[in-house]
Amino acid sequence: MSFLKIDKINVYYGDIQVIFNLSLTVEKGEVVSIVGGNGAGKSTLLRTISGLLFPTSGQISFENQKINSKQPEKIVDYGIIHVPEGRKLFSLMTVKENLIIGAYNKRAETKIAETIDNVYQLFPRLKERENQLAMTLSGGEQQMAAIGRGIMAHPKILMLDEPSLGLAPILMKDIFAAIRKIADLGTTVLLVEQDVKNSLSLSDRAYVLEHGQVVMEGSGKELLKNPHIKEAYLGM
Amino acid sequence: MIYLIEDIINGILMGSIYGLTALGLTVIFGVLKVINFAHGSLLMVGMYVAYWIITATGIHPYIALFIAAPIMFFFGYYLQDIIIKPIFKAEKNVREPITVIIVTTGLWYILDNLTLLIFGPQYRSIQDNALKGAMLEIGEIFISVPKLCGAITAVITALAIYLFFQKTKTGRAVRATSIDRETASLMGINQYKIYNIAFGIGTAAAGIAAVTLVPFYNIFPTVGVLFDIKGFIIVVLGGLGSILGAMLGGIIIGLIESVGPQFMSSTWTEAIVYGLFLLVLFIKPSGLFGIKQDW
Amino acid sequence: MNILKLQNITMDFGGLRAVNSLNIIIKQGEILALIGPNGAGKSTVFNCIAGVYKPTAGEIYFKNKKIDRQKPWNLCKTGLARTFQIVKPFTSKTVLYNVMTATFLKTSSIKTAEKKALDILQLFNFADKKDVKAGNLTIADLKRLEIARAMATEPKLLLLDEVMAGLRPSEVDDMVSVIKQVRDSGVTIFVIEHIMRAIMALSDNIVVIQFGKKIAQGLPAEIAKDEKVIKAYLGDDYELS
Amino acid sequence: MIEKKSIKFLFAAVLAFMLAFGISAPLKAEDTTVKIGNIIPLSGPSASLGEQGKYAREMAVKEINDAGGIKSLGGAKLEMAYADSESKPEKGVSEAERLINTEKVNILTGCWNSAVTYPVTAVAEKYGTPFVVPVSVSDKITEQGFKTVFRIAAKDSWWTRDQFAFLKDMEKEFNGPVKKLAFVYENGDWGQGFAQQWKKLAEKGGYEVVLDEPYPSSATDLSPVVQKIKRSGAEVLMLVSNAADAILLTNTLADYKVKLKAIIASGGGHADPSFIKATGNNALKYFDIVEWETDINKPGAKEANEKYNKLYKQNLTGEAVDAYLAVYVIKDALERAGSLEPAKIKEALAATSLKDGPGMIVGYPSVEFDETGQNKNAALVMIQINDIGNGPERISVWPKEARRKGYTPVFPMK
Amino acid sequence: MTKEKINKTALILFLFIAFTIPLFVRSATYLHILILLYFYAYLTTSWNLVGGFAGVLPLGHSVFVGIGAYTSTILSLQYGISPWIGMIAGAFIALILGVIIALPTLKMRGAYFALATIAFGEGIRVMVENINNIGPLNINGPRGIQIPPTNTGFFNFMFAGKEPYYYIILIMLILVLTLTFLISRSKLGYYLNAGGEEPEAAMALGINVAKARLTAMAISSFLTALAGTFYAQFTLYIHPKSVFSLDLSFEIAFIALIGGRGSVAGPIIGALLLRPVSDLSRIYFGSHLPGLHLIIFGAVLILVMLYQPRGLQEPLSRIYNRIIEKKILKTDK
Repeated sequence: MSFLKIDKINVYYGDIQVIFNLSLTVEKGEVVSIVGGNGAGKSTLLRTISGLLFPTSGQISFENQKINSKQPEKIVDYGIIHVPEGRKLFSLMTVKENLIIGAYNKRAETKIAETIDNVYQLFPRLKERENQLAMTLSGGEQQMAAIGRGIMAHPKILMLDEPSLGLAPILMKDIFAAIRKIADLGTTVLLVEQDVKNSLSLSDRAYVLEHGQVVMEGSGKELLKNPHIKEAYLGM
Repeated sequence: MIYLIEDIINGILMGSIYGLTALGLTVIFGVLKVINFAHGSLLMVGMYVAYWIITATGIHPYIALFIAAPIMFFFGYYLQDIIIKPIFKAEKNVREPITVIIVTTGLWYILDNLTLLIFGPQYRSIQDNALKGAMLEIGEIFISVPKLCGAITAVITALAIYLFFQKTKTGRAVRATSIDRETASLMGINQYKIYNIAFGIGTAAAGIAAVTLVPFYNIFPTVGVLFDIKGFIIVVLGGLGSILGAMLGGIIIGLIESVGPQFMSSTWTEAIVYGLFLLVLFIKPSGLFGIKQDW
Repeated sequence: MNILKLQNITMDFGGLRAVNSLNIIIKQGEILALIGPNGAGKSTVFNCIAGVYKPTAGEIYFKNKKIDRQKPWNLCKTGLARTFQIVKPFTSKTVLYNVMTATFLKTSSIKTAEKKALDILQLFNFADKKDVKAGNLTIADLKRLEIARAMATEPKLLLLDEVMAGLRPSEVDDMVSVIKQVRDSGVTIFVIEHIMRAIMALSDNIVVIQFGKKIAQGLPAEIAKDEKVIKAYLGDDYELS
Repeated sequence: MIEKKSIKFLFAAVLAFMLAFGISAPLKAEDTTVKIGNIIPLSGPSASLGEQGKYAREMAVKEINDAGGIKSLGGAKLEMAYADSESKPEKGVSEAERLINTEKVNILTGCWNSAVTYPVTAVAEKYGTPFVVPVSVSDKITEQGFKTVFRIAAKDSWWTRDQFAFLKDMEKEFNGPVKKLAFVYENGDWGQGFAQQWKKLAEKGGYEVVLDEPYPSSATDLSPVVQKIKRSGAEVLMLVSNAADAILLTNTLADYKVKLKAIIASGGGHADPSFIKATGNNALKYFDIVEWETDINKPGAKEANEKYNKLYKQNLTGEAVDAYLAVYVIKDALERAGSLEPAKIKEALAATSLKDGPGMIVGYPSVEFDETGQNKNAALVMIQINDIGNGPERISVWPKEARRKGYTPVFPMK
Repeated sequence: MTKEKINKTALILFLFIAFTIPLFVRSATYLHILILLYFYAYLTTSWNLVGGFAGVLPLGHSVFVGIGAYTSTILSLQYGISPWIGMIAGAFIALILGVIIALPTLKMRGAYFALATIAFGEGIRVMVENINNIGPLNINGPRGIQIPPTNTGFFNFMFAGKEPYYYIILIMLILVLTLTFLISRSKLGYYLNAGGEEPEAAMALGINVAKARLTAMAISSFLTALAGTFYAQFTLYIHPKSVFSLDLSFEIAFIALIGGRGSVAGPIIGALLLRPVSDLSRIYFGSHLPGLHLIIFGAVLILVMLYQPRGLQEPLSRIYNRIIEKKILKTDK
């Protein structure tokens, strides 16, 4: 059985169907990318896994337990941590508080001090800014804080939604390097990205989404060479 | 001059107590984003709870506080859980569900009149309490001891709630939920439980305010109404959701009420309070200490 | 003739510079597309033109009149209409009601408004759904409604904000023809879009921005080959094949 | 699905609710009953006073019915129809309309709050229903030229007149001249009415008014007002208060150790049974003007109070006694009218000269109405709250002939 | 038969019933209750222009009732001007006040707007309670004003029986309903609704949302004040605590929210439910179990909001349509 298994789910936003009969799997220890243009349903997929949306049919299971249609706070208890698009830091709280609140769940809260050190090692910049309000951080720092907050939860699987969004290339590189590091330390990563090159090159496997359906899948390297990717993006 | 000092002291003391009565309102608004029109009624319930504890056991009012506050916490906790939560679930995507205003107003009618039905319309006050009528006399200046104790309690309570929000795990979760409830749930925070807790804290604050009032105030079923509108004005003046704002808003009102009558008829101070309220609202709609947010 | 001219537009949010002295010119009757990766500042540009934001620096001219301090409703009255990326229909009302709300810009008579609205709906092959509540429409229909509503204000320039997002391929094709039809009726179109296939099919001219700066401009075919553009989209190190 | 269910539920609930009312439709008045409509505040801020009035009426009605009802009407029983005004004029008017038109009451009585009684007089006049007002002191109630209104209690000009007469007497009796007066009153119809009279009387009596202060009844802190009293240098303080503010004001005056020669209150809140309980020793030496007091020297008064106390766990108050008396006045008029014709009842009421009977436990010899419908004999009693060994109690002190034996008023207070 | 025809027939039937009620309901009490029901439906309909169509929550509308009531009463008592004329004068004063209140407050959102309107309402009540005279006008401060019930007649807007009042308020209600119906079908109605549902989209369509709301507020305060005069002439006694009261403002808003904001029928449905609940429960329980009637009122508010948070108008019209389609139109299909 797979670590995370999504089986033929259909998801609606109100009356609008966004995901069509979608299936995919993530194995333990893998880095899996989901790439695709805007509106392809990538974020919706993550939101469905983390319980913010419920599929109307199909099943999501994690470590052989059915997890779909459970409240988001329950999903966190399973060890599935979602770092949402646009960082969504708690703007009026300090960086450190944001990190601490990441460790709200029972598994993580006993190890706060230790994990926070790890996060600071990964992103030394956060250490410098720990007492600043999150709203005063730059875009790159906010992204670091958001990922750091995800790590604080001791995820079994970390789901990142567009971590490179709006970042300058130089910062983007830092972020991707950090993601690689997180994966190397043993956390399974499910990455939703627009930046095909960076995400595919650090992923073990990847899925290409179009219109709420998987149109391609394969290893990161394979897909990187696939000309269809460029077509999907540039429409040629 | 000495009169002015006396009035200012009284204004600050009574104002702090007003701040305390409004504290729960601001906490509940800050987290749930609803105006709790039943807040005055919760204060009234708190006064009855304190009254019965003190008259039944004969203990010092401020010891009763440690019994009344937890009772009120659970009262608020389950009130939100049973009556208000279903509305939140039904109106998930509405930031400020107007329906909750109606529900809390319904609660107000129910609580006030249930009390009337059960306990009758009599006015009660606790005769044998250690604080009744105690006055501190410094030269020509009189300071009411129960008000002083109330003001100190108000400051301690505000500080305690502030520290709870700043320093504890649950407090941080409450703040996180108030900033962004969806992302908070991604941290593993059950927002509805947080709402219960916030409502519980708000109610407990009303309970504490009630305990500080009973040594010198009378208790009757509609007593909450007297504090209701005042509470709204205080929290908007100070900034909805701000603890410091509630305390300072309370003190401003206390000062107007205390100093104003020396220059005019005391019925006019009410009008001044409304005038100031509107003025602040126009100049700085988020209140004196509110954070500018798109409510 | 230029219908819209952006001159050194800069927009700061706090410390963040979302748009950095951008110059764009739109000629009467053309379809100009503004593209760029997520977060490049497209929506900000859009909102500056539409009067939602006041640019930190620079000027915007519409039909040679300076408009960068105008209120959205006044812009609309001068002939500049827009759609929203996240559609904003009046959900509790019917399609016809939605469109009529817009036709009232040019008339006060309910009869004329209704007639005009029906004409617009006819034009967009939408008449059969005129009595459907907007809340019950599919996303494709909502996007179409969004355009129909904007067109009902009889604009000279139409700003389209990602009208294809969330559509299926066949629906994208329909939308492309709808937009072409709009252009053929004499309306200039400024469009932000992600779906490249549509952009390539539609645009007369494309402007590409990244980090708020223009990195390329040209015909669709030129843009598709532009190295900078491909890199901007697919990542810096994407090997061009 | 859920929606359907909830709609059904809602409908069932509403329907059940409506049905419940429909079925329990108004009772038909039997031929042998006289229906009396009572409008009183049973909820809202004056609920406490409404309750006293209701108890007193219940007691009187039971006594009369047990004694055989109205004999001239073949032993007709009195039947009370109560209505809650919530102290709101508009509710009072609605209820009056209902009592007269639907309940078909023969006589109307109430409403305690002058602000409610006043508009209700117009309703009663319109339908020609006799309206017996036990207590509502506003002068204007009987000064509209209405022929249906009969008031038992004194009107506010009499209250204020007696307050000043009392003050003059006290000055003489104890040789303690008073110069400076302070008026503090609730900012409503009642308080404003008193204050207007006070000002005139003070001018006439040669007093200096050092403070004229209305305050909102809903005040949560009265210490600013108390400070003003203290600083005004007043010797005598005259008050009109509702219950909650009377209690608060009394306690605050004590807290600030305000030294006055006398405090003269005007019933209402100061006469509320909860007042002494809630103020304790702080209310000692207060003077309060009321229609009646438990220690009155009148046969039957003590017994009536004991009976009332046993039934309702509180003492009779002026408000309660007037309500009690009102029922007996009505009974008397009915006996003489021998008919339920409104005109006959009004005629009988106008000719009232009630001198004895269980209801006549008031201080004056008889109830007689003048041409405006005002009980011309209505007299008032000044009491002083004091502790003479049995805890704080209300002791009659004025007029002198009503003074409790062996008690000397304390004047000045300190 | 078409649906439109059925609707028309139903409407005519309703009107017929409404106009003939006084012929068979002889009890003045029930007429009184009905008059107040119409009065509240009228107020709520006027409120609905702002609170419903424009999508904000004003909680201070009693101010306009008070202005209307006081203006016409003072003019008629002190200057002998017919209340009918005073009614119009009061409405214009209310209109000006409405605009003054609206200018700063309409920019506020949600809770702030609601609280600001409460403060305006209460502030004006406090002022009226503290002012005995404005120049030559005697407003009698906290003591209220009684209108002597002596000069009955149409010119004096005063009648001995209930029936004239019944027809006046019924006609006023029909007129205001027609007016809101027309407004809801006019440019202003479309603009208000657009601004209420999606202000951003509305602005992009050339709608000056603030201006539309201001217009609505002006009309609403004008209409509300007219009812104030009716109230004064009907109860013949006005008092700051009755016509300027928060309770009145709340009740207007409740009726609208329970019935369904922003629909023409909502206020009628809300008044049909809440007024009887409030009156009948007070009549039946008020004397034995003090306060129980308000408990019932509170419970009804909570129950409706729990089960139908958007008000009763939606499910009821759905049921109505279903009945018509299934029961009456089935032969046609």
